Amino acid sequence: MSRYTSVTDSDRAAMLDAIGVDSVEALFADIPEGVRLGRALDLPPGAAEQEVFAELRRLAARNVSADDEVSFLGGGMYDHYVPALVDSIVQRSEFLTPYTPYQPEISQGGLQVMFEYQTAMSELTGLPVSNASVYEGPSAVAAAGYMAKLHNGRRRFVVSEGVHPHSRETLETTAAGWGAEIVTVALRDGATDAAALAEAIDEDTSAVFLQQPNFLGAVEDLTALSAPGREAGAVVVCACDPIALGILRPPGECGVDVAVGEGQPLGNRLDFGGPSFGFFCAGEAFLRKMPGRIAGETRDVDGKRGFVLTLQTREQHIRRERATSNICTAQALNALAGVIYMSWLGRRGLVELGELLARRTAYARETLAGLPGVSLAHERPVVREFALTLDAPVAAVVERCAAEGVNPGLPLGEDGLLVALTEQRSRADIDRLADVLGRAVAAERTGVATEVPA
Amino acid sequence: MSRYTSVTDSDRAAMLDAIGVDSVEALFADIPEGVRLGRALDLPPGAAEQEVFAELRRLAARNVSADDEVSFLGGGMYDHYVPALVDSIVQRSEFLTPYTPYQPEISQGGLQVMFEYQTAMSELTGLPVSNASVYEGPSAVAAAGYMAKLHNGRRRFVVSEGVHPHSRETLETTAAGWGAEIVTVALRDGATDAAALAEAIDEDTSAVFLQQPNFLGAVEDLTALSAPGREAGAVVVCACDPIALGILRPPGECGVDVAVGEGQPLGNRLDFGGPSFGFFCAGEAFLRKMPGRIAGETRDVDGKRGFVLTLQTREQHIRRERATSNICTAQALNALAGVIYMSWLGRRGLVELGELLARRTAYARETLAGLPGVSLAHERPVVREFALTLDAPVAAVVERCAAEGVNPGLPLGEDGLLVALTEQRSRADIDRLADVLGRAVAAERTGVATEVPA
Amino acid sequence: MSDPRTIFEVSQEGRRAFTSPETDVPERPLEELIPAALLRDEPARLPEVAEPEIVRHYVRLSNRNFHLDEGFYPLGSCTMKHNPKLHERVAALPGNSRLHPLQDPKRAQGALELMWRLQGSLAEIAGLPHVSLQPSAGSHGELAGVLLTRAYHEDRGERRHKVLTPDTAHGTNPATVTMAGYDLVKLASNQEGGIDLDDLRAKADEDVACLMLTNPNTLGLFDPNIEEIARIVHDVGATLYYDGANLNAIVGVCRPGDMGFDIVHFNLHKTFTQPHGGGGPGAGPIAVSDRIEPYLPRPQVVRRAPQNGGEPTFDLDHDRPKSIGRLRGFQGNYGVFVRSYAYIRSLGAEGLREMSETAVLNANYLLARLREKGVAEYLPVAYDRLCMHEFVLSGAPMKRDLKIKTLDLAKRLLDHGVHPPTVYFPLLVDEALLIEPTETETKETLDSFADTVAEVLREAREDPTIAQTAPHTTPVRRLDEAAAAKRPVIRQPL
Amino acid sequence: MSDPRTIFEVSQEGRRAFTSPETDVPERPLEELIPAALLRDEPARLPEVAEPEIVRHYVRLSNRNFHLDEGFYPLGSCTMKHNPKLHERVAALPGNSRLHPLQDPKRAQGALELMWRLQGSLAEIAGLPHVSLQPSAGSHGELAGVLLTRAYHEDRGERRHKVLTPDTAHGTNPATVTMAGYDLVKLASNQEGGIDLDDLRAKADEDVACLMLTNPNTLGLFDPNIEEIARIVHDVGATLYYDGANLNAIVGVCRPGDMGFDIVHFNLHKTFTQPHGGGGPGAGPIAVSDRIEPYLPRPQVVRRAPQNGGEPTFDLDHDRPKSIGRLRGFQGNYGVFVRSYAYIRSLGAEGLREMSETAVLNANYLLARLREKGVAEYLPVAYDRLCMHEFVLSGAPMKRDLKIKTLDLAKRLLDHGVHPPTVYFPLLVDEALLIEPTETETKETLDSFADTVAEVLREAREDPTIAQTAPHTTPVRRLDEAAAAKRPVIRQPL
Ligand SMILES: Cc1ncc(COP(=O)(O)O)c(C=O)c1O
Ligand SMILES: Cc1ncc(COP(=O)(O)O)c(C=O)c1O
Repeated sequence: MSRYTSVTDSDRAAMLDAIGVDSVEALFADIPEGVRLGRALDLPPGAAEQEVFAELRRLAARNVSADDEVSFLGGGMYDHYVPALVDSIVQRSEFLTPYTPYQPEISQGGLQVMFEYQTAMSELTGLPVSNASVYEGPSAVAAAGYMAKLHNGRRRFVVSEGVHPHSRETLETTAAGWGAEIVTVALRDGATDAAALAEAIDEDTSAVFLQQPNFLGAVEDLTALSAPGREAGAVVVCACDPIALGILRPPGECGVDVAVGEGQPLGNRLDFGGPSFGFFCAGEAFLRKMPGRIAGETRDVDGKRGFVLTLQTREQHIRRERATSNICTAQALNALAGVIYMSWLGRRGLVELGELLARRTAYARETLAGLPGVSLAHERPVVREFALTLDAPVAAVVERCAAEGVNPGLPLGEDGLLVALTEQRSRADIDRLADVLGRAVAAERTGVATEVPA
Repeated sequence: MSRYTSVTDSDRAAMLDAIGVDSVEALFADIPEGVRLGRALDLPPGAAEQEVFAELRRLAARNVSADDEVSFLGGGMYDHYVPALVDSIVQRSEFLTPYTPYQPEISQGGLQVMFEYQTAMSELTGLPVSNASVYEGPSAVAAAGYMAKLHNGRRRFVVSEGVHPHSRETLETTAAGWGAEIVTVALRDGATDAAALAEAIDEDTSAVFLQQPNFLGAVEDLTALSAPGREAGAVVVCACDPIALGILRPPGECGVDVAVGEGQPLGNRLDFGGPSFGFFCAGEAFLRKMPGRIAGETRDVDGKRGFVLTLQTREQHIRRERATSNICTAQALNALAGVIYMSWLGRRGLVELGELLARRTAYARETLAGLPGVSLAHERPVVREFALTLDAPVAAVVERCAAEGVNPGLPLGEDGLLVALTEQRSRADIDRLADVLGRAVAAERTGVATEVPA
Repeated sequence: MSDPRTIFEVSQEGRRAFTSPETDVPERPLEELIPAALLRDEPARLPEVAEPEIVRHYVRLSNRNFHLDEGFYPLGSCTMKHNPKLHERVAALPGNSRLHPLQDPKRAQGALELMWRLQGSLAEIAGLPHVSLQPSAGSHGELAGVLLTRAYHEDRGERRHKVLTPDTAHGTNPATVTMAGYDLVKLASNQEGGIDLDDLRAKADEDVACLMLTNPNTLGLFDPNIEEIARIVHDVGATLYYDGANLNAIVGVCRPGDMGFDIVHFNLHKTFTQPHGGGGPGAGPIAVSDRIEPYLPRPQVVRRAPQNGGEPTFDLDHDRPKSIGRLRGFQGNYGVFVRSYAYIRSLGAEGLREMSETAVLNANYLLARLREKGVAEYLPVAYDRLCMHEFVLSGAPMKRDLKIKTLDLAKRLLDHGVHPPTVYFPLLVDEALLIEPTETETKETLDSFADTVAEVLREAREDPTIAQTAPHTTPVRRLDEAAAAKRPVIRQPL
Repeated sequence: MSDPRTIFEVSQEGRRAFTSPETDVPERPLEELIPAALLRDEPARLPEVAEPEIVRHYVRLSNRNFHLDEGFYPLGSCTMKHNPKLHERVAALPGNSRLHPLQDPKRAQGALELMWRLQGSLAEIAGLPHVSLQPSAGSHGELAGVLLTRAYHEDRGERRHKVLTPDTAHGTNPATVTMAGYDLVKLASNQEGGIDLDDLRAKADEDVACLMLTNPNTLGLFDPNIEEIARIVHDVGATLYYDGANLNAIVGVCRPGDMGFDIVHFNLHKTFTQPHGGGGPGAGPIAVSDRIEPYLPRPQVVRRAPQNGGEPTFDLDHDRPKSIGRLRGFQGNYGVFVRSYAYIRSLGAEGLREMSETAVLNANYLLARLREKGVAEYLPVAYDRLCMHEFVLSGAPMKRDLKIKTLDLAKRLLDHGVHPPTVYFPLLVDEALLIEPTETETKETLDSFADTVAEVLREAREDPTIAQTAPHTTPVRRLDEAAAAKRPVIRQPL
């Protein structure tokens, strides 16, 4: 008996007796001899709770977390402060332990949360329809591709190089399933080349993929970039940083049909990449083609307001092979964290946060660009992330900074660096970065034969 | 408006209007000019949640916690593993945020917890009556002294030197209130000198105070030590380590009238000394003289089982100056952690834990006593804590150990060391202690002029 | 809901949640280590339950509690304000929660600095220079205060045996007086609900050691004669003690020290939002004037001047010859200090004043709102003045005209999902209801409470039996407290 | 309970919970930094609420959910076993929860080692040597599996367009087949609830890429012909895919790899107790055989041999030329991996087998118990054999004789405080009830569930309308799902 099971020896005896067999073995009679394991699994023996905790503490201690260094890493996930009320609510058994709400009468909490979440995401993206969450960012981009295929039956995707590499690769992986062709459009001066994009789009184009701000942090002119796709009858998809949408013109106002993205910046932990949630919003036209769950408002037999899962063509339903998606378990708890976080920020807080980020980022960008051997990879407007070009091997520079407890950002190729900010990086932190990065670049640039710290 | 208040400007206007005054100032009209502060408090301005969190993280990081060193500190609080389920239950708003259960119909959760707690403590101590908690250990000892005075009207306390110094001092502080005389009985070979104790007790003696195991870790012969006090009509009080009671003969079976103690070892965090809880158990004779709250079982008007606070002579009650104690807010949440922890350990776990501690302690005691310059302060049987005598200045020895990440225990005087174990200190940790302590003592003993690390 | 079983009734022999770490040392028989005579014959009969059922048991029990995160909790004198979730996070930081109380101060600098800073903030708020954080709750602070008074007088060779408290005092005051070995002398209240100055003058003599006061008092009224009261008390050489339970009304507006109080206790679990935990933990730090300082409990947290130009260091000062000594083990309820310090840092000077202003605004608004709803006819305010952070209604007319007692009203409120106010306290008001909304409630919540009270009265006009037999929708209904006290069942027979 | 308001309805202009950190850099107007044309004209209308009301809102909402820590949750196919509280603690360790996914592997060695160890444990449990942790849930694992099959065949120059699934398959299987660009071919079941071998032989041809199977299947039955099935599938060069949703029945007893499966997905949120969170998160790692390995998603967690005698190191291997590529961003749902790893370490080899044995014991006991209670007359078991970890009852006789449908029974169970089983699935059983008690439930809980079902049937004999109109005691009663779908209101109008 483990600490999680309760069948005592006397329980077992009574239970076998009621079943009418004389051993637990007998219950597995259907399993052919040939496929039985016939030995114990080759795994370590079980351990006490405190021993398991100690082992996991030791492992976790071998990671350099955002607590252990001043980190400017971004590239899709950002180290925003998660307010304590998010944890305390999300950890309640009432939200943590139920299954997907198949019985709405006893799941109104979770269902109303979905409805509130959908409303908030719809506000953020400026699009009327939101689902209740998909897995995460890049697979949301891929899901948008599949929805476009269902929508217009075409098999050609035009993708800006400004879309996160993980998203582009995920799109390719899944598009391979239905054999779609993928055309990539390069960036010009850090932003999507509008002319080249228009060039690439034709009447076979199923969808156009953009990102706002793009992978290099540049704010794209979505209105301009959406136009050719719409004219060609393609679905215009844009992956967005939800925090940036606090101050940027929402995609729904720019001619974008489908806005998706990584929800982690909205009150979710870094967790080394997951679990977080992906958001998926679209225009009315896509209402019945959306992947994943959607909660809808209705009334009960007494006329009381209530919420249910609606527009489902999934799982235990007929015509299952015609489902618009196979997604079942999604990321409800992470989406809950998202809507709590958005309520915490509130109407004005979201703007204040965006403004603070834009200003600190402007300060950081100017300060760093002023360092010898450091220049801007592009001069496009940015919100909270920007790309630099170093006159030194970035890998070595990063190692030098790490040795001083600073993570300067994400290396791009041989000499690029993607620097991201959150409200947790103060001016003092930025100045610290400037100091450390400046010395690191200087050292690597002049190629002084100093040992690169491992 | 702070993030915890909701009165907007328009709310305020409407509210003042309803009240019929034109400013918030006006509401404070009763306060005479002469006593008004008339300036802002000289305190720093408020800060964002993330800023407060960052500041407290910085402060906390300047403490060397039981996570940061291998610690053998005891002396009243012990670094036992607190299972995760304790935290997750204690942190539920339902337990965390209510007041004392003045309205039993909507407080059955807290009241039943008290009833279960009282049952568990009564089992542990072998005494029929337990209250629902007092502040903590030493003040529980003092409270027992006051109850003894109410019980027999005498004013003389005989206290074994084996009682924790904090308890003895707290008893003195409060006894000063009603002017009781305190006689201290010395230890012999680490345990209470039975003859001297009998000597010291007379017919004016109100109470006799013992501790099990005593401050030096020695298991006392409670049965023998209780006898003289009982014969003299004194109240026999014993402070106990609740974990040790898992294997030791319960005080109630040894002629002890009142068993009190520090509840921290039962599922409570170290918290630099509090909050924890004090337990207070006694014989039937004291039922109506107990300090603090007691929950009792009863029925509601429909005959349903329920629980209420009972036997109250406190607070909003008549004859208030005749209350048996002034305690009001106690330590309900910590007692909850205690009863959850006891349920987690369970009938057999409590014994297994005690046996594990006794065996590891025996191993540690022998190992350390084998080190050159280290000897046993006494050879009495012990459960989980024991005293050593060093042939070196203990302060310097502790500093040397600390420099190697080991906290060898609590210094006693110039050359004594009190070493405590919990299930979190493995044999490997003990061997590490032996190595570090051995070298430290050797260095300080031979008086080698090596710098003592600060 | 069916009668819930206790954890002992859930227990089944052989089940367990605990897995013991392996015995990595010689498995010697216990009797070899400890004489059998000193060992238990039988294990304590603790429950035997696996983790899943322990969790379910206590989660289900928890749902039988009403709590602050669920609804309005205007329990007078208890300051049931919101408990910020941040505080649980900072208290749980390993550097705090895993710090041993006997750690060498050298290696607990962060904790000692936090305590030192909290002492400073509380001193500024109280207007008294010296603070001890040691007392574990308000009553513990009261005891400390009276013992300090005794030490102060004895040090001056004075023997005094009386302590004065007004008839509005909270029950812990008189209880404390007795515990500290003094005789209690009660003071009458005047028409305005303050201290009757003549009665005070009459009773204030050389035998009086201390006057214990709450200001605003438990009627929610600020005593405008406070300066005169202080003069009278000090003229006879007694100390003036401030029961800080009602401090939430005046932070940043006025200070006990400036009113002439010598000793103040704080309830960190009220004004400074330590969660109540269903009856604790709390903390009851005290602030005192210079003349009381020498007697403060041991040890004190002190800051030591920087040695050789370094940082200042923090330490525990045990060397206090005139100290009354310890009131408890270790350094007090540190975990509570962390929460309250975080709260003070979050609000700052301005936020703290706004806290009190809003608390008073909310109370006066609720009072006005109840009047508007015509509640005053049956529940008149005891003293018809502006109140501070709380106010008292009398249920006497309601009892007379509607045949429902204050208790009935309280019980009927339970059916409406709000926690009733404090009832039958303070004692000098007949059928009293003491209502404290706190600053963290919204106008909408106050409005709906007023509506609810009005609705209960309306209902009672039609049919008083509904309230008389309330509550009807709670997990249990009215309980037989008399039987519980007559034949106490205070533990489970096993 | 009155209709709950949404957080948007609680909102009041001007309120806030967020305090911005001070702007410590030049306050340049936003338009200077970003062209006005690219900026919002109006702020997004998020709610305006202070912390206390946000907390109350979501705490109250939470109480409108039934959950696993409250009561029995025998939702078939979902493995609603207890979620150990330890797992939340270890997942929250800053070294885990605060680790950025793009941290250099050199500085994420603990996380990579944990993932590597988890891969090894899952491989041993599946009996297949290679594991990718990337898929985010079961269906995502299915998609990975079918895409791997495609890559495998294409690499061999084969073009296949059919995928077989039995009529008992879960809905995600066919949906996956379509998404991956294959044609679905359904297989019939035989009398014993297993695959009809003749139908399989008839349909298994060179166009078949894969057979997706659950074993035990969604009837809770282990298909004894599994070896023959594998032979048939492999003979036509197709892959055999194992839907791991029902793995909880057989861990340590037998392994998909040993049955002949090429690809397996795990539902860590079922068998390995990641809490469901009301619809996620989960994780759907896959294990594969040697021939499938080259195509596994990128990147893979690998262990590098110790350099110059040091410790081995862990890394992310992106250099996999034949890989199908990424299925998502970063390294998968790491937080879920931490919990499942802790679970495997807690139970160990023996505990894991005991887990499955107890799951099967509990299911068979509950089935027997229901029979004892005479439930079988109205709710006969669909296939009268020993079951594995779950079993299916048919409500057809109940519907015919008692006039209450399976749905009515389910809704009536809500009034008794238990979560109903999965209903109307699997599709091939009329009025199906799929019941999975899991191993963490006690005998007492199973007994009382059997009593409750018997009681509902007894009640229906007397008065079917009670069940037909159930639930009666829930926060809301039966909801109009048709209206919701016809005139969808899926966001709040603001
Ligand atoms: C006016 C007053 N004084 C003193 C106390 C006692 O405080 P504590 O419960 O913290 O001991 C209270 C608490 O209810 C109170 O309201
Ligand atoms: C048999 C079966 N297969 C697949 C799935 C899909 O798994 P997930 O919800 O993790 O995508 C489920 C989940 O309900 C299932 O029961």
